[in-house]
Amino acid sequence: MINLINSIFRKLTSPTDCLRYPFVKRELPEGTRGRIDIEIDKCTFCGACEKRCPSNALKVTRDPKSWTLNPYSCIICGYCIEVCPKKCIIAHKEHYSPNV
Amino acid sequence: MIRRNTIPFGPQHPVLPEPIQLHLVMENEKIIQALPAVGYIHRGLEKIAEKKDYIQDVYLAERICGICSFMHSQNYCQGIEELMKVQIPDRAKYLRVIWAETHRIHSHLLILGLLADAFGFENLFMRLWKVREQILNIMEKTTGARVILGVCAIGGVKRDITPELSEYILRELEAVEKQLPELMDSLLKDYSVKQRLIGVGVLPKDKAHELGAVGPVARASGLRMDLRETGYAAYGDLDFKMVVGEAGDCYDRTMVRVKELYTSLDLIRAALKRMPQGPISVAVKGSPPADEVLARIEQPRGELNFYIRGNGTRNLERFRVRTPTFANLPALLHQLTGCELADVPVIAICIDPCVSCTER
Amino acid sequence: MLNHVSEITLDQISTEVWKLKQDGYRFVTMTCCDRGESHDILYHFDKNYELKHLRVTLPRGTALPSISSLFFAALLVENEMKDLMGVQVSGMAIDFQGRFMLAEGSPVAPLNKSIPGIGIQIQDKTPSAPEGTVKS
Amino acid sequence: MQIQESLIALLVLGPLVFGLMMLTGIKGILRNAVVALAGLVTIGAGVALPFYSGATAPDVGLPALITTAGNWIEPLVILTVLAIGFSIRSWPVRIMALIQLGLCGAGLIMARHESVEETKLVVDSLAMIMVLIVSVIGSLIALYGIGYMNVHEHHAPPTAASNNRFFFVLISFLGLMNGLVLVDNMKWLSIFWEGTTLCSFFLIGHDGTTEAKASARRAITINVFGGLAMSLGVFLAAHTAGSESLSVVLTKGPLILLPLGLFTLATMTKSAQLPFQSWLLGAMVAPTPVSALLHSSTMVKAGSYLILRLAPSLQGTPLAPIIAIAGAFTFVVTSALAVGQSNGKKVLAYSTIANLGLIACCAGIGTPLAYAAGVTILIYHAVSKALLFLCVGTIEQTIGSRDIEDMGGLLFKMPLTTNVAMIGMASMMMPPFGMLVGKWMAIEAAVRNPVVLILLVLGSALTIFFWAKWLGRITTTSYHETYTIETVSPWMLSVLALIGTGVVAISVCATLIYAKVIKVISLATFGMDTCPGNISILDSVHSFLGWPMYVVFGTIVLALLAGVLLFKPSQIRLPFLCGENLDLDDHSFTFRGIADTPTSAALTSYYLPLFEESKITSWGNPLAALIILSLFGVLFI
Amino acid sequence: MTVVPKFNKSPWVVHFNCNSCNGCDIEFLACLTPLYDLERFGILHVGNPKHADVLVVTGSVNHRNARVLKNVYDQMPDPKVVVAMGVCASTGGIFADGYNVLGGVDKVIPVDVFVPGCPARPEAMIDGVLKGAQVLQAKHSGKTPLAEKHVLTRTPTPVDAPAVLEKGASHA
Amino acid sequence: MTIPTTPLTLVLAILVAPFFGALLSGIDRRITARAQGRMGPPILQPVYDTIKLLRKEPILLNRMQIVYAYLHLLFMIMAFLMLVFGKDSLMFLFVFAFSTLALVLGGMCVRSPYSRIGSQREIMLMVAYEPILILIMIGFYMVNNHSFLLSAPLSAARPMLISLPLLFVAFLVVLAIKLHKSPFDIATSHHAHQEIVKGITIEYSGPHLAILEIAHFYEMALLFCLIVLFWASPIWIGLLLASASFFLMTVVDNAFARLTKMWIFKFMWTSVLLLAMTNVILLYWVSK
Ligand code: SF4
Ligand code: SF4
Ligand code: SF4
Ligand code: SF4
Ligand code: SF4
Ligand code: SF4
Ligand code: SF4
Ligand code: SF4
Repeated sequence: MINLINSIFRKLTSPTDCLRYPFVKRELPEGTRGRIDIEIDKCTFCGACEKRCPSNALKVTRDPKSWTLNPYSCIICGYCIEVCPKKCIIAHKEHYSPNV
Repeated sequence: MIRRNTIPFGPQHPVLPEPIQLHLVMENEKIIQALPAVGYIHRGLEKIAEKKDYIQDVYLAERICGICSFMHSQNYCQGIEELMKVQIPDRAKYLRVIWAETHRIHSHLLILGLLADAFGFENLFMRLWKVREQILNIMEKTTGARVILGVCAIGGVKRDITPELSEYILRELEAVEKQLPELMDSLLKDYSVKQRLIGVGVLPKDKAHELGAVGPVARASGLRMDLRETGYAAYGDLDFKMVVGEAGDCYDRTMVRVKELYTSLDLIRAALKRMPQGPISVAVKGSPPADEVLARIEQPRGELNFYIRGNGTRNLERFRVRTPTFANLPALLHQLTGCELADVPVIAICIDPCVSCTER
Repeated sequence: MLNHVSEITLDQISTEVWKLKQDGYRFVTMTCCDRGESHDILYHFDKNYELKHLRVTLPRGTALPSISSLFFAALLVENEMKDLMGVQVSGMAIDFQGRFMLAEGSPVAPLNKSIPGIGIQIQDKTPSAPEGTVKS
Repeated sequence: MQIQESLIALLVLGPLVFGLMMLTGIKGILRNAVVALAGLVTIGAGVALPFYSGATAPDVGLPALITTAGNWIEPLVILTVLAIGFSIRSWPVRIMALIQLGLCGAGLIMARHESVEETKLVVDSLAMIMVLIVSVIGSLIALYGIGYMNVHEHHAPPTAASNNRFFFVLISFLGLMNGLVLVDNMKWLSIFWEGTTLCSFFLIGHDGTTEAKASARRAITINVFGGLAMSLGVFLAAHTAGSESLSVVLTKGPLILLPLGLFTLATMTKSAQLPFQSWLLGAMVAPTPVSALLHSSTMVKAGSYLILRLAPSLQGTPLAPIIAIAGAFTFVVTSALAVGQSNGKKVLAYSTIANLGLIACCAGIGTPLAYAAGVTILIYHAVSKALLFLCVGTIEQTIGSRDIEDMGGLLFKMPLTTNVAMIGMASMMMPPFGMLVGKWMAIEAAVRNPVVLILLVLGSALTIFFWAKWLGRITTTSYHETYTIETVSPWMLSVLALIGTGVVAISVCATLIYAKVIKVISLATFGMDTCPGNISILDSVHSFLGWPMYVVFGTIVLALLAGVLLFKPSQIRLPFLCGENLDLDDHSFTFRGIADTPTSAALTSYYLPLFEESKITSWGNPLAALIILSLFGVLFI
Repeated sequence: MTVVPKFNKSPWVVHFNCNSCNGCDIEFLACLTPLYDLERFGILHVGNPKHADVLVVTGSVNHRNARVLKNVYDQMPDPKVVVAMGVCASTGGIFADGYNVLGGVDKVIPVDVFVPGCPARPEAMIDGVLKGAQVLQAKHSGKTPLAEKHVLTRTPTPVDAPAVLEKGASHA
Repeated sequence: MTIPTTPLTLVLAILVAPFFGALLSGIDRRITARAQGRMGPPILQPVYDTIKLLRKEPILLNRMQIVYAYLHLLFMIMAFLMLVFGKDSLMFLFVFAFSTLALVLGGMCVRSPYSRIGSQREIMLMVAYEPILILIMIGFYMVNNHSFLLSAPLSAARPMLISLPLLFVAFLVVLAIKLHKSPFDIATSHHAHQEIVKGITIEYSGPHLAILEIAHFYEMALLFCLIVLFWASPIWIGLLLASASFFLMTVVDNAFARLTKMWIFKFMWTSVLLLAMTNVILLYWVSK
């Protein structure tokens, strides 16, 4: 107890540990998997990503050519990135942002 | 004259972030009988696993539970590797140990923090979780995610730990270890904490064995039982001392976890030091044969069992998950009987319950 | 690859389990597997990290005797089997009446396979019919 | 003068006469009418008495014949006791009665030579207050009894004695009590004392069940023991002081320590102080009017009355502090006992004993303030406790249980009775009701004696515990219940309403009662000269009884208004049951439990094992006995 | 430095875990701890629906917890806001085709904010709760439309295609 | 020195007290947060909370709840005024106790198990600390020439603390209970959510909960003033003492686990009571 009281006073006199998130943004490490996106012009619409996505978050159509991601299904596993033959799917560092 | 009181404890109850109902029958506040009602978090994961292919199942297995998610994927991959007779590179084994042990640390810190919250020690809870964030930083930096890592794959692992990262890890571990003694003293030596833990929820050794308790719960009761001793992954090459208690009360369970924090820290350091160079994965071709396997590893909460049965296709025939909490539930019911209502949260948290993996 | 699997019959269960208990084995868990005509029931036991398994082939419609009086811990997994596989278990210490894992509205015995030849049809997310497996 | 005497005659003899009419075997409406008449007459006489006598009425002299008559009536009464001793085959009663008979004889022989003293009636304020309590509250209980016993007749056990005999005893009881408080002659005091014992014996045994019989037997054994102490005290006092007049004897102070001790012992048995409490608890088996009567206005109050009478003489004797401690000890132990009870009547019983202990304690402390506190408690307790017993009786007749835990939702089932009961409970513990004022004065008075102080302080904390539990229970309501109209006999209902109003009224008039009665009595008893701080302390009581009192009442009214005005039925939601609520129409709080089965949640109040009856009495009674022994021990030091 | 728009100053939160794998749960708990400290915004984790303004749900809905979720929601006093944390709560996520999974939280109760991610990062959760607080503030005055789940569609048009999500994904 | 009871002071006291209490509670939350390494809410957060609650939909279980909530508040205000204007101390305690009792009854009058558990526990706490409070008043009485008036300590020559050191310590324990601080936070606190969710207040919501909050602000102000009485002249020492005590409470809260009700009961009726009794008996002995 005594040592905790000690450390309580230490905490009281030192700056907070808080990251102050919305005001200050954290430096995210390299390789962080955030939101998934595509460099659409490289894509061949082969559909490999759609087939492998464990969460059925992707929809690829050849005609018309479109690649659709449902961020509310994507589990950010990165499997699509691995399987894409063109390596055109990318994971941004920052997270998907909630909508209203 | 004393009468029976009946109350539901859960599913929406702040002390249990997970939905489970304990049906408590009490005399005044003394528990006479406790029964669990589960199923609030049953997703039918075993069936989903049969529908997805066996590689997608790695991601599914990770989401059996988010706390020691890595170990679920590790156990699943080890099971499939055994089934398909794949030999993975040594470096991958060491990497698996490193991530598994960081997971153990984060899980133990988490539960110790929740335990502190359960007996109303908010300060300690906050401080422990603050330390835990540093462990999460290690995971984020090495794998790209904070809790569900997604680095384990059939045939090895997906990411490597470079020498720079290794140094970073050692530095962080150092910082974590520096903060621990003060907090651990509060957990183990503080008068008020001891009042709440010692002699509470006693599980004698023979009862623990009979009820099939596993993990820290079993070890705190004096059972020597830690699957890491069987030497899966790289544990065979690494030394560690199993922590056992004797009284089998909440205090001993806490003590076991506290000491295991240090064991895990040492294991990570040793693994980082002795990790051989080489590839981190091998390519795996084909599908799991029509055979069955029971894969087991030691999770933070105890022994995890996956029964995996293939049928020669990319889909599994049967995937069954028996998690440590499932094994510890009967022991929990035994401990709850006769305790005070005030001790219910403490005892419940002390078995480190994870309902989501229990119900899948 | 399970080692040490002994195939036993239905009526040997309690004696075999009792023997293992006397030998100081710990009950690990049970696994049930739908094999079409029958259910495969596996009992897993452990002693000093050595696993021992008992396998019982349970024809459909046959009740499995509970071992919860020998190992109380088996109670949970037996109730779960009853819910998810539709296996009838007799003599459980506490019977959750098919409401252990599943609730009103859940499908019946969802972990069984849909094998058309045998006539077991498992539908996803259908409102529940009364207890038991659906047989045509 | 004439009027005063006839009023007194009406008060003492009237009930006896009406009682005897019962024995003629009248039935039905006629019987009810006679009981009602007896009650009303007694009430009238009781209320009229103070108006005609004023605060300081002169004593009323009685012819010497009465004194002589007393000499012969006393053995008669004792013989009755002896007869009972034989009929219930109780050796202790027989032996004690025989000893008493011996004493009687000895007294007669010794008194031969002396001239016959005049018997007088002392009509001072204390006596007047008692008369008021006995005749008003007691009669009201009798009126209530009319309605109650009609129902009781139907489902009482076949062994029960006839209701006529019941009312005979009940009504006569009032006369005896009036006599007891007014009479100054110790012989007569003894007679009335034994008379109340006999009455209570018959009333407790009324139902004739094994349990009732056992209780009656216990009651008479203990009370005859008290009667013996009384006789012995009277005998010794008379011979030490050379007079049979209590007022004369009491002026003798230290000379009569042993008789004083014996008198104290007698009061303790009568007011069921530890370790003699068991008879009063046993008395619970009797029909409710009996319990109400025994607890509020008669019987146990005889003990309190006598100890207050003795208080001035006790002052300065070594007995006083011990009596204070014994009283405080009873207070704290019985309060603890009440905490462990879920039987409503038992809670009431223990609370009665606790308050009687408090009165005894005040008498022991013996300062003007303490005395005033004692009298305050005496008055307010009688009214509130009568009310509560009658309420519990009514509730029991309706729901068939006297268990507190069965009383949830009563507010809807029997709104009137429950509201009245709530007032009664509030009046036992909350500001601004009189009981709290009394307790407060007692604590302020006890401040000079740390041991008594701590006991009182602990006791009053425990008091909160059991009242709060009960009050919380009866105000518990579910979310979709509706009011029902209760069907209770008009006799009972009107008496409840009357006493309920009375409780509020005497609390509202607390200032007046205090200034006009209590303070006056206290000052008259002790005189101004006892100590200088007296007056200022007594006056400081006004500081509370003034405006805060009305603010408190205003506050309560405001809160009730808020409840009426701010409540909209549309805002009602289900209680928190961890999300598993089921909205069934059975008024219970049901949740989906194991295997989805609807389960009823239940939470009763706590009756902690710490406060178990057997546990507490096992050390409380011996300790109390020890304290009483020390009462006599000090006489020899 | 982002300027946080006007939000309710005291949104008390009750958290209910439906079918969550704990990943989102522990991340939400982490939001209360020193590094993220939700109490800065007056947010208290109250644990009791009757005191709460914001219901944070993690995990998808199954047959048994749906009724609990409904009860919890019903016991909250108006105005109230529901925040669905993680993809499970939004759509069912990886478990969406499980036999016991009904789908996202919006199958049972109206949802005001969806927070994607598996698990959603604490930062995303803070964003989500603050958005919830904004909605709460708006609800004090009048009704606001419920949230919709936008998908990100990319088509190979030469110039940068307008993506539906772009507005929402503001931190890019 | 007493504050005269004029309409102006009356209104002032009624208006200022809750803000003062809210401020105290805001500071408390802030310090708690800082002790844990967090930033914590704005100081005025309790005010925001209360305003928000007042604007919410009032839901409840039955009518009695409202009555008890208002009784709680009104009696609390009354107790506070009795303290400020120096009325009789024992009566003040009774009114204060009844205020808490109204809260307890409010928790008991609903058919909700958690609420009832909270109430039962709160009664046990009351039974545990009431004697101590009474003894403190007795201590005041003895030091102040046999005056039970709460205004007496204000004009006393010697600060109460010097004669009543042990009683002050006992009072600090009571303070911890009244402020729902660890290790005593078993009944009402929002910190006791681990066992009984919110205890007594669980079934209150919206404006009715706000009433309880406001009452609690009064209670804080009341307790603060009570500490000031221990060192009333010069009054700034008293204010300092009170602030220090409140700060101490926050620290203690952060350094303890919650203990169980029986432990508290035993602790209060043995150690703390003994402490208080010792002080009273010493006074008694000295005055003889
Ligand atoms: S990251 Fe995983 S879930 Fe998301 S789109 Fe890619 S494969 Fe699907
Ligand atoms: S796998 Fe790659 S190339 Fe194929 S559709 Fe997906 S993104 Fe396009
Ligand atoms: S054992 Fe529990 S904590 Fe570990 S992964 Fe499984 S569910 Fe999570
Ligand atoms: S036991 Fe752990 S994982 Fe499970 S709910 Fe509690 S905190 Fe979350
Ligand atoms: S319930 Fe009442 S009326 Fe009926 S027999 Fe019993 S005492 Fe008499
Ligand atoms: S003035 Fe003082 S000494 Fe006299 S009775 Fe009162 S308290 Fe006792
Ligand atoms: S969204 Fe992902 S992390 Fe969150 S509960 Fe679902 S599976 Fe777990
Ligand atoms: S109960 Fe726990 S989370 Fe809630 S406010 Fe208190 S300490 Fe914080």
